[in-house]
Amino acid sequence: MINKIVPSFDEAVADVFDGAVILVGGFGIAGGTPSQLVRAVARTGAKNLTVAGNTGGLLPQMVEMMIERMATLVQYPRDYADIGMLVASGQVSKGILAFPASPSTQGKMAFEMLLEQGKAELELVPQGTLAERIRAARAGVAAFYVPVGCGTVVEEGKEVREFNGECCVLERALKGDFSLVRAHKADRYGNLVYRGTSRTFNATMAGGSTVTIAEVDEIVELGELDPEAIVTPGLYVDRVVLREKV
Amino acid sequence: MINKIVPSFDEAVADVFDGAVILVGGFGIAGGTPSQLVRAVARTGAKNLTVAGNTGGLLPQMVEMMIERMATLVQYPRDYADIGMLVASGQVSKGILAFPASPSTQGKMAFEMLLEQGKAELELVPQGTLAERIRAARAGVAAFYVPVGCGTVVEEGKEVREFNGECCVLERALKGDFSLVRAHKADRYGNLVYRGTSRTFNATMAGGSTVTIAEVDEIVELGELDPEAIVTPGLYVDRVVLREKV
Amino acid sequence: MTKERLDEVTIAMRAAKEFQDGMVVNLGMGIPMLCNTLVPEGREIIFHSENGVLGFGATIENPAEADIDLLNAQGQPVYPKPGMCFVDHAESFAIVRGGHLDITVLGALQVSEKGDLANWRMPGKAVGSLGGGMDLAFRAKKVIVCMTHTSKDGQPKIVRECTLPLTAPRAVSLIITDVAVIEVTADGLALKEVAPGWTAEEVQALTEARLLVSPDLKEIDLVT
Amino acid sequence: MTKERLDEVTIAMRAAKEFQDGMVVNLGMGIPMLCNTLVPEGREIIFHSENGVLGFGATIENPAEADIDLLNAQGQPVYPKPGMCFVDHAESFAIVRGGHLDITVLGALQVSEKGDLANWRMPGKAVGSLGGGMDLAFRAKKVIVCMTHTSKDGQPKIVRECTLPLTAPRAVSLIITDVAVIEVTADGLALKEVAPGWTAEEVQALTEARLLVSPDLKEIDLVT
Repeated sequence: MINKIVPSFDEAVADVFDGAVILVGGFGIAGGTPSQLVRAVARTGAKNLTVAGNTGGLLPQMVEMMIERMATLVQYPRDYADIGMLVASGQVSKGILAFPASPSTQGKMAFEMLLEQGKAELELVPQGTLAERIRAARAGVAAFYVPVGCGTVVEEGKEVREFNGECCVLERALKGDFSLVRAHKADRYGNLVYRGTSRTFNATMAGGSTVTIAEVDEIVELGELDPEAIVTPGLYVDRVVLREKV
Repeated sequence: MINKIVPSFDEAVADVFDGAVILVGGFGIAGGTPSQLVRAVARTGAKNLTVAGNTGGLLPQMVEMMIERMATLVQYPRDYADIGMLVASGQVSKGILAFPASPSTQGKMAFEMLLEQGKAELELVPQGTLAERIRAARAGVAAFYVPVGCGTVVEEGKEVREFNGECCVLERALKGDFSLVRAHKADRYGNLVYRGTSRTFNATMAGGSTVTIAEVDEIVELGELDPEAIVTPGLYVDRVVLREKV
Repeated sequence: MTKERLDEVTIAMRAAKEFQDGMVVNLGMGIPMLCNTLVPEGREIIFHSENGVLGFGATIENPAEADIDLLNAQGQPVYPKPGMCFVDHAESFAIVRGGHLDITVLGALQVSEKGDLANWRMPGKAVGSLGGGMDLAFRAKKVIVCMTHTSKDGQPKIVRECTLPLTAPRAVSLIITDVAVIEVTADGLALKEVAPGWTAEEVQALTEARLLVSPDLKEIDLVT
Repeated sequence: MTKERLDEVTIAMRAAKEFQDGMVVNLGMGIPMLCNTLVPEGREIIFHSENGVLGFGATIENPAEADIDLLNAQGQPVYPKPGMCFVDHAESFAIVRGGHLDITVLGALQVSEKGDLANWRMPGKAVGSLGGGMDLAFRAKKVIVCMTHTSKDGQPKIVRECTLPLTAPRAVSLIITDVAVIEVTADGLALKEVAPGWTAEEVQALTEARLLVSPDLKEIDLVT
């Protein structure tokens, strides 16, 4: 019998190893971050991690400020934790990110600080290219040419080539060892549905790593999810963990 | 106001021109073929068409036999028409196909006959590569490397290159002038949902051409389609035509 | 003498006038995001947000109405709207990269006379964020920039050559600032509209690149 | 003397024994498609079909129960099953190409001693169809071939070198025919099982490639 449900977050990430490449879902906003999985990876103490995701994350103390500042707009989940928590615990040595630094001169993202301290390496990637590189890994595409980045820092060190008269940059598939994704509902096959804009990088990263782990609000019986509306087929998912209501 | 609904199939395909590249949805089985759109393109008389799709299609007389032969398994729609109808009307000069020929020694596909008569050119493509090339066109990816086809006829005339020690073939995006797709329901924005295995190439081709035209069973009010279950966002669709019940 | 400049809402309002009925539009952070509620009456616009939503509604001001799973790319809650749908991030940028966006409105640090855009790394910062801006600037059919005409320390932002690293070369079509509307043409930058009370000379004085004053130069028009 | 050969259902049954609990499996046309209803008891298998369905049920025999929108890649109606889902064609082959299939069972015209597979262009036909077979043969974790041991005119199909154009080089792991089960190993073709009443010599006589007779050669086992 297929049963991908794992009883605890700690168990779900127990095999995260030193030097692993971790794709962290979410967009860096209030919804859709795999906070409990991130917290569990922090507890493993695994070192020298490469994290790939949208933003450079927030240090835990910054999360507090952010939650307070955003309270007039939207309430963050109390357990919010992103790449910044792994940075804070000294586990990150490389980031593959679209948004590593704060867009304002006030305040800094967690990864940005690490970088300024010379403690990490950054691979800066346009957001769409990042998503496409992860999708390529899922889809068995080794590399691809896109126009985005020609004539900018993005093309540095990469092959550039014209297709139909348009300059394109060669980008490689980005496969993770672990994908941490946040979904809404799952069944025991690992089929996933998301909610609204929390789908984002989560659905892209599911299947983009050797091991995909999903943090979900609800686990339902097989057959309860509408087969027309399942976004991530279970075969892309290895482990499912249920969130406690927070 | 956005309203992509067009009153007739003939109107929907009126601008199909000589030499156009047409992506024809469906898989070549009973469900999911844009039969009325194909019939309308046949009526335009547009010549010298390149058709891209899964199969080489069935000549109208073969369709009759097929329907009869399959009747013990599944009932074909009475109006079934595929690429074979365009072949029969002498409109096709090139096929970009995964399944141009019948797998048995008895019976031939429409395009296969055309090819044997020396009246058309064939670009034979593995089915997954065909789908990926169309998706690449939709996604603004100019070209991509995949392992499928290395050391076979598929690599002939193409660039071959190793990634991570694995031989890969360079494949180009395949953009159509027109995509003919069969969907289940649409709204006036052109948002589409499909039914079961009739999703197939239809959802892949929607957005893969300059103009995408959808043949649907039902048109619903804006807001009736579940935003979590819409498969093709309306921006990929230019025209929607309602099928009559047959 | 300090002349009055347009406020952010007025800049966004002018940008939103460019949205034609049925267009698909992406709004960048800051001033551009304000366009969301400023679409001229009678035009139906599909807004795209990087985080995978199409056809959402206005920004929500009251946190009690907010849904944590319905946010724009800036993290602000928005209302659902009939015809809305969700996609994952790869598809969201398939839409961008595939050229399916009619307009993107972006902020900028510098725009050159050729339409080069620099908006990802602030002067003095060692690190910048590309976000989705590069994909958008390269691939939207029309790129509109909304920004202040000069930087906080009074430096011109419309320049001959960008000194900051580029987001995209030759990308911008239209620049809307707090003092002018400027079109990027094959011949150079065409000054089309000025803020009330401003002359072409005064705008040029704040602009490093040379402006070609349009024969039909007029005051910024928010109505038609 | 003509020895009795296994029928198609028995070949498929032997192939289905390879499916371990939880595997994702794609079945090619013909004999392989029969595996669908022959999965050993107690094992839960997710079947993938090229036309974008995962986790469907058994083939439907009665057309009154058929749904035109729930067909396998051969066009036969199948039953829905809890946990089933649908994907478009690009995603269906992202699954294939991305190496997410544990097993594909395919038919073959020829298999070489190196595991080269030829199954897309019949001898004497000017045109062939790749279909999805090439993607499957290249990318499934394990490729099992089900076929008759010899062609209709008695020619060996397990050969030293394929004379027909290849579907995929070095792709096949296991060959199940109407007279034998053969494993493709680094050393060559290992004869593991024979049909009841057949000897290794008799199988070799129908095989062009040289067979290494396994020390634990046994009669085809459909039970364990």
